Amino acid sequence: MTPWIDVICILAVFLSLTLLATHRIVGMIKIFAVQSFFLGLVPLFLHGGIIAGRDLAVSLVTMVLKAGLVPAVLFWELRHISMRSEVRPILGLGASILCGAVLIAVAFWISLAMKLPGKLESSLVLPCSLATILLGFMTMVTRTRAVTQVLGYMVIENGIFLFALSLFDTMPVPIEMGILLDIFVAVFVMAIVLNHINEEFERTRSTGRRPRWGES
Amino acid sequence: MEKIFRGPWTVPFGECSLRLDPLNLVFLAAIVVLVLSSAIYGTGYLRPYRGKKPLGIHAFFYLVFMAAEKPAVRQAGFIYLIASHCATFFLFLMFFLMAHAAGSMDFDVMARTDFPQAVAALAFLLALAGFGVKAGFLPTHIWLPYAHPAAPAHISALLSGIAIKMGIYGICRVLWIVKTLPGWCGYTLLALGIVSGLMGVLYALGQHELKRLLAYHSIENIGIIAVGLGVGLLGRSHQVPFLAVLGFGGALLHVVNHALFKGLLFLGAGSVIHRTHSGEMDHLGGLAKTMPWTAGFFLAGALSICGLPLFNGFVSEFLIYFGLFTGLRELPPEGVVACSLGILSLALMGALALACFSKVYGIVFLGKPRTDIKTDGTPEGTPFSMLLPMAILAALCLWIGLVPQSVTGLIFGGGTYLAHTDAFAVRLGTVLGPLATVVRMALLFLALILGLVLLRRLFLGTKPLPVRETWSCGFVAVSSRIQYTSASFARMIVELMKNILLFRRRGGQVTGVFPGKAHMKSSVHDASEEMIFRPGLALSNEISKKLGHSRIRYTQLYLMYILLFLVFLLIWKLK
Amino acid sequence: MSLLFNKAVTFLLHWLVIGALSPALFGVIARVKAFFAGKKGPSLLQPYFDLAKLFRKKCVYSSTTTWIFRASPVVSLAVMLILSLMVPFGRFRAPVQFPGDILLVAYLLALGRFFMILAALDTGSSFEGMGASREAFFSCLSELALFMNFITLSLLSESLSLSRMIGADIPMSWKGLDPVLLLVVGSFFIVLLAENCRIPVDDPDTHLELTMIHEVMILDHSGVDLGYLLYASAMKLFLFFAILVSIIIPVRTGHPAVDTGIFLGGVLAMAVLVGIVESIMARLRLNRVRLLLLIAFALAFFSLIVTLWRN
Amino acid sequence: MTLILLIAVPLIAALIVLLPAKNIFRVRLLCAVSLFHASVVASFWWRRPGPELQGYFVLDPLGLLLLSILDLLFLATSFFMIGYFEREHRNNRTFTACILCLLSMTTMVSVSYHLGLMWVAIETTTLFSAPLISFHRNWKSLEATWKYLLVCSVGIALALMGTFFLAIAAHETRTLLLPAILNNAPLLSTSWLKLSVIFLFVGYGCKMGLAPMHSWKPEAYGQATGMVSVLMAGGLTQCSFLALMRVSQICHKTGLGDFYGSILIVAGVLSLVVPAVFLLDEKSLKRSFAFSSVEHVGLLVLGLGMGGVGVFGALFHMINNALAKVVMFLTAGSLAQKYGSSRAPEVRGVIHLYPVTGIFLLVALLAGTGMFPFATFHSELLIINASVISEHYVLAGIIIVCLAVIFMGISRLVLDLVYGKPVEPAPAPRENLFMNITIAAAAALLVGLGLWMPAPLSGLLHEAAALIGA
Repeated sequence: MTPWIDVICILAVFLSLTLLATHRIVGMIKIFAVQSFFLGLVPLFLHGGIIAGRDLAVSLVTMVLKAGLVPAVLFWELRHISMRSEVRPILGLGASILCGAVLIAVAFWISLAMKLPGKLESSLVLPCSLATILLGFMTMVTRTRAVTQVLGYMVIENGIFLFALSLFDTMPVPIEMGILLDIFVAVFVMAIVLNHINEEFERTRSTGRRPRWGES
Repeated sequence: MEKIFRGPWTVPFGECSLRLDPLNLVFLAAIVVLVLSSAIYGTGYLRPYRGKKPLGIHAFFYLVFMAAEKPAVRQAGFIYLIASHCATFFLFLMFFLMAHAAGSMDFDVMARTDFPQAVAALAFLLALAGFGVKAGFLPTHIWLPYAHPAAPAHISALLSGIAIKMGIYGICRVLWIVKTLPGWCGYTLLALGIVSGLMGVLYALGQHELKRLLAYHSIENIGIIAVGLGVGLLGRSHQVPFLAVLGFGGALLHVVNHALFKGLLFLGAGSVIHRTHSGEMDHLGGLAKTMPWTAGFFLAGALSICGLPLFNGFVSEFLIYFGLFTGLRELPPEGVVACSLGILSLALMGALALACFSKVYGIVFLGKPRTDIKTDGTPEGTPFSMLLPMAILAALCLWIGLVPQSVTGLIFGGGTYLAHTDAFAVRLGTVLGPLATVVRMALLFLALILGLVLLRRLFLGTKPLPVRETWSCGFVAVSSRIQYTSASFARMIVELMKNILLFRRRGGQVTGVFPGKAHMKSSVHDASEEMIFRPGLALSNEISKKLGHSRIRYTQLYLMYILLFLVFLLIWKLK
Repeated sequence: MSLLFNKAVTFLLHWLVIGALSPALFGVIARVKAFFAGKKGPSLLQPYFDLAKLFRKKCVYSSTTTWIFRASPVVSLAVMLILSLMVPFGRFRAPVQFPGDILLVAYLLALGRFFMILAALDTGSSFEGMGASREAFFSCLSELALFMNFITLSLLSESLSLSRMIGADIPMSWKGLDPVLLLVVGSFFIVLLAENCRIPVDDPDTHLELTMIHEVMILDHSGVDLGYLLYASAMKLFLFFAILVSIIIPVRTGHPAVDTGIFLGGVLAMAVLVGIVESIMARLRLNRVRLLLLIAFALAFFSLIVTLWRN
Repeated sequence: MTLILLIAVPLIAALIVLLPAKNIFRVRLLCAVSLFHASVVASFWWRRPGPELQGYFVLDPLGLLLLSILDLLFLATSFFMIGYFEREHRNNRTFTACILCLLSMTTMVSVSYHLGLMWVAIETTTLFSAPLISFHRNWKSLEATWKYLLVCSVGIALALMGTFFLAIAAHETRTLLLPAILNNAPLLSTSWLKLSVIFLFVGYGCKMGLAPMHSWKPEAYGQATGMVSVLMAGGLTQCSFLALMRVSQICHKTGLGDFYGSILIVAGVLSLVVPAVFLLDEKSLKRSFAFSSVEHVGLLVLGLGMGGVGVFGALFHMINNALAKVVMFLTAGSLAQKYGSSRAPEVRGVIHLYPVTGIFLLVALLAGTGMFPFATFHSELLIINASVISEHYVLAGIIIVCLAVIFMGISRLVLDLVYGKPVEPAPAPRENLFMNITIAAAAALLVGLGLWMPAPLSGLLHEAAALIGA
């Protein structure tokens, strides 16, 4: 089943790059949801087509959380913010893709030296997850809106998730669940903080004092 | 001679032990005398201030700067704070360096170690940097003229007499521990001493405030001490033990002497300020009439600090000169050049110090009062508790000047200890003999003075002599304001050196046939303060302000730093 | 006991020589100057009469002065008397000589100067303050030149004692008319003129000029005090002449009378020389004096460089 | 069961705190819990508990050291809070609950012997500390919270990645339990381990506030109340330092000591240079103390990186750093409460209005910049000594210069605040006894450590240093 995983890996990187180059927030959330959905499929291909109950559970939890709940929270958040589109990214389209390409190259170059201990399904997992992480990072760096930064963070998490799947058998379940829970709570807390910021933002704007908040 | 006390105490570095050896004996002697006299003085001096803030405690922590009103004083204090902070760490770096090379943190073990040249040189430089700040070497001396005047007189005496000597003590200790110093160290120390001494006395000459002037003289005397140490070090590194003992001994004696006469001078200045509430020399004058005792003691201090015969300053300078002249004969050519420079600068320091103290004494104590000095009208006005310490110190100055044999044991003990040589191998007789003759000549001199006074009495008879006004060449409308002031007295020397001294003069131009009122202001500024430290501080402000403005607080930027660092590490470490 | 007695005798002998002969130098100089001016001039003994007159007079003191003012003539004279013990007078070797006596010489001179300056300031007169200031300034420069000469001499004679420096080894150094010694002599001569307030630097005959140095400082002294001061300055001149003569005329025949004669002749010649200089030169402007002293310093410096280079 | 109890009790208390109650009750409960916690931990100095939960929870000397430090911090904070909430009338439900959760989670960090579990605990501390920063609920504190959350989350994500890499490297052992990894050190794959070390370092370094990952610090500490800053600067950063020390343990066993050491030294030097540059023109007391915290964590990693005496120095510095932070941030907190600000133009001449606080400020300056007789001085010297011993002479020079510049920056500000011309503030609240006693006690402890090193402490430090291979 390795080819499927390879395809998903490449798809993940590609989607991250697209996300990096997209300017509309709604579009970015959608791309993220698609990426998460594909990643949710990975556990199903892990053991050569044999789908265990545990695989299915992980796959479902991932899809529900990442492809469903998180985008929903973000959309909900977006509804509270009047502006729907990114005002202006720090880097333009061309430069973003160029930087992204460089980061992908770095990720692959680093992976050259790394020899996986033979039990990983695909040799593309490490470079692709690294690239996804770096691209997510890049998204955070180049975007000026808080929501887009959360999105970037989620892309990083997706990269990590992709890699974590390769360790699926090594890690005991409680830890794994703790990790997933943590990530969810992180996003949740971020959402709450964002909400507070928003309220504060509206309040201060109604009093006429516009706060200096990055660019947003 | 050597005693060690060990305490049952663990500090984070090991245990705590105290020791007594010939070196700290010398410093202890100075400390005990000066602390005692200052304590007595303080009881009288602080009486009018009772109930106010205890400034003295502040002074001990040098925080006196910070409480000051003037921004310049605070800035100097700030510079000192920074410098001494650096100094502390330099010293510890030096200590660790030596400990690392010696394999132990015990001074005794270190002293037995033969350090590699590089370590020795580095330790020496660190010691100079570290202790130099405390001692007030140029160019890190700038805190000193602010700090010492700010404190009450007896504290100033302690600061000047003892606190800065701790820096000298530290250097001595390092010289003792590190036996294998390279040859250039002696030259460095000598050069540092020459520069500090000359600049110190030149700056002093340009001052108008009594205690500030005295503070600059501390820098000069530290310079003389450093010249002595440099000579000693030259002697040690060229294997001329006699020279080494002379240099170190002279320097140590000057440490003691300086504590005595500078203490005396500060106490005297304190009495003047106590009485007149002013330390501005150009406001004072004629105090010898109203405060005869203080004037007398101050004169003793002035004679001592100028290194004139009969007083202690001459003895220590004699030893250092003797060392330098000996160096002319026994050192290699570069040493001869260094010694010649040393002699010349000592001579110049002596002449300038003489000019400076004739100015101080003449302006403050002689002539007529330049302004209405508010005094309470009592004959002396200085309480006995303030006079007694001055008397003690003056007596000690005279004692060492007339009976130097009483301290040579102590001094040369310290000198041989520092020189790491055997006392018997040294031709001490060749210097003790002349010293004895000097003393005999001094006594003869006193006898001659007595004789001439008697002769004069014989000529003049006992009838009271006529007293008139000073003859002012026919000019009748004489006011006391017309007298020479401290600024005008020093003007010729200061103008000759104006490129070094940053001499500034404003106004003073008289124009027209019937000139109106004119105003003139002249002042001397510290070059290292004005040209190095203040601009440096301003520059650092400027830079950090620029950085502060360009400091963008965007999260994106924060994240980018992390990304860059991560990528940097990945590329650096995994290549 | 007899040693002490011997010592006392030599001391007294030295004092006798300097005490008896020094005032005559002023007489000689005055006569030379009179000769150049085409006048007859005072008697050679005139300074002795002046001194005698002054010693018979009472003093007048300013109400501003303190004991310092009274002490300074005494100190000055005492300093000169002590100094005279450390300078060889030709055949008469210095009764006191020890390594490092040059330091005592220099610092005793400084002591005398210190009291002179203080006495001047003590009067509260701005004229005297002016003189004091100049004295302090010029002595800085002349002391520098003096010490530089000492270093050179010390290097040449490998000694620390004045008697050795200008005594025994000098003849050796003169072989082939040593340029170093020439420089030293030149420099020392300028120092001599400055220290003794002779003409290009200072004019001892005027009292009322704003440009004078030493003489203005003793404006307020009178009677016995003035006598002491005059006597002291005569001795100072004699001592400087003695030192210079010892350097210039290194002839040692070993015959007491001849040696003494040569020495006294030398001192006399020096006095004549000073008289000639005073006759043919005008007093320099004040800021040129600085230059003159710096020339002395430069000469001494040059001689030191040459000496160091030879070593 | 004691370790689990230590983790559970504060959690239960946090639940109780969530019930409606008076502010003061919550603070008292917090005091009680931290007292209980501290006394249990104190008993560990005599008898250390055995492994619990199949070896997931073990208290080794490093953990005990951290746990003791944490207890000092929580004790100080909770006592300070008694004074603080006498005047602060905002509801402290979330606040105390979060602090209690923090206590629980930091305890878990110090006792967890499983690297994954440790990661979970550290991540949780981030989440619980975020609401603490935004206690004041104004625009700026929310902004600071946001930045803190974002940067630390990124860091924690990287640390997670590092943990995964470590798991790959340790695939032979099939577990991330520390003893298992250490015992099978030769089996670890070096190249994966290197990758893992880099990611772990950057990740936990973010949490620790090492330059260049420090940027959240001035924001967060500048906005948080003094007590929260204490917990974060003294507690949370040092929890991450424990993680770095665990990595160091592994690296030491696998011969990657130099590899890791060089990274630590680079970051340490950066963490000294950055505050040195930025402190010169800092006008806010809290922000400048935050930069000082960057400097101190820099010193910690420098000591760890240089090894030998440096490790001992770093461990000692952990205690001193925590105590200094107590003095610094609590003073800043009490000042901020009095003046409503901690910036230079608004606050001046403190010594004239509040002599005690003024003196505390000076003490904080001296303690924070490592002046004798405060123990920070000794630990800084130990670290410099370590650089001399390991013959990094240039490094020693850099450290000294940076320390001097930092001292210059902080002292300029503090002296301005203390001695400047006093401003007339709004009706002056009097000094608070609880607050002052807390600060004074911490300062006294710091001086005490500077003058006397108790034998048990020295023993523990040596034992702990031995674990890292010093």
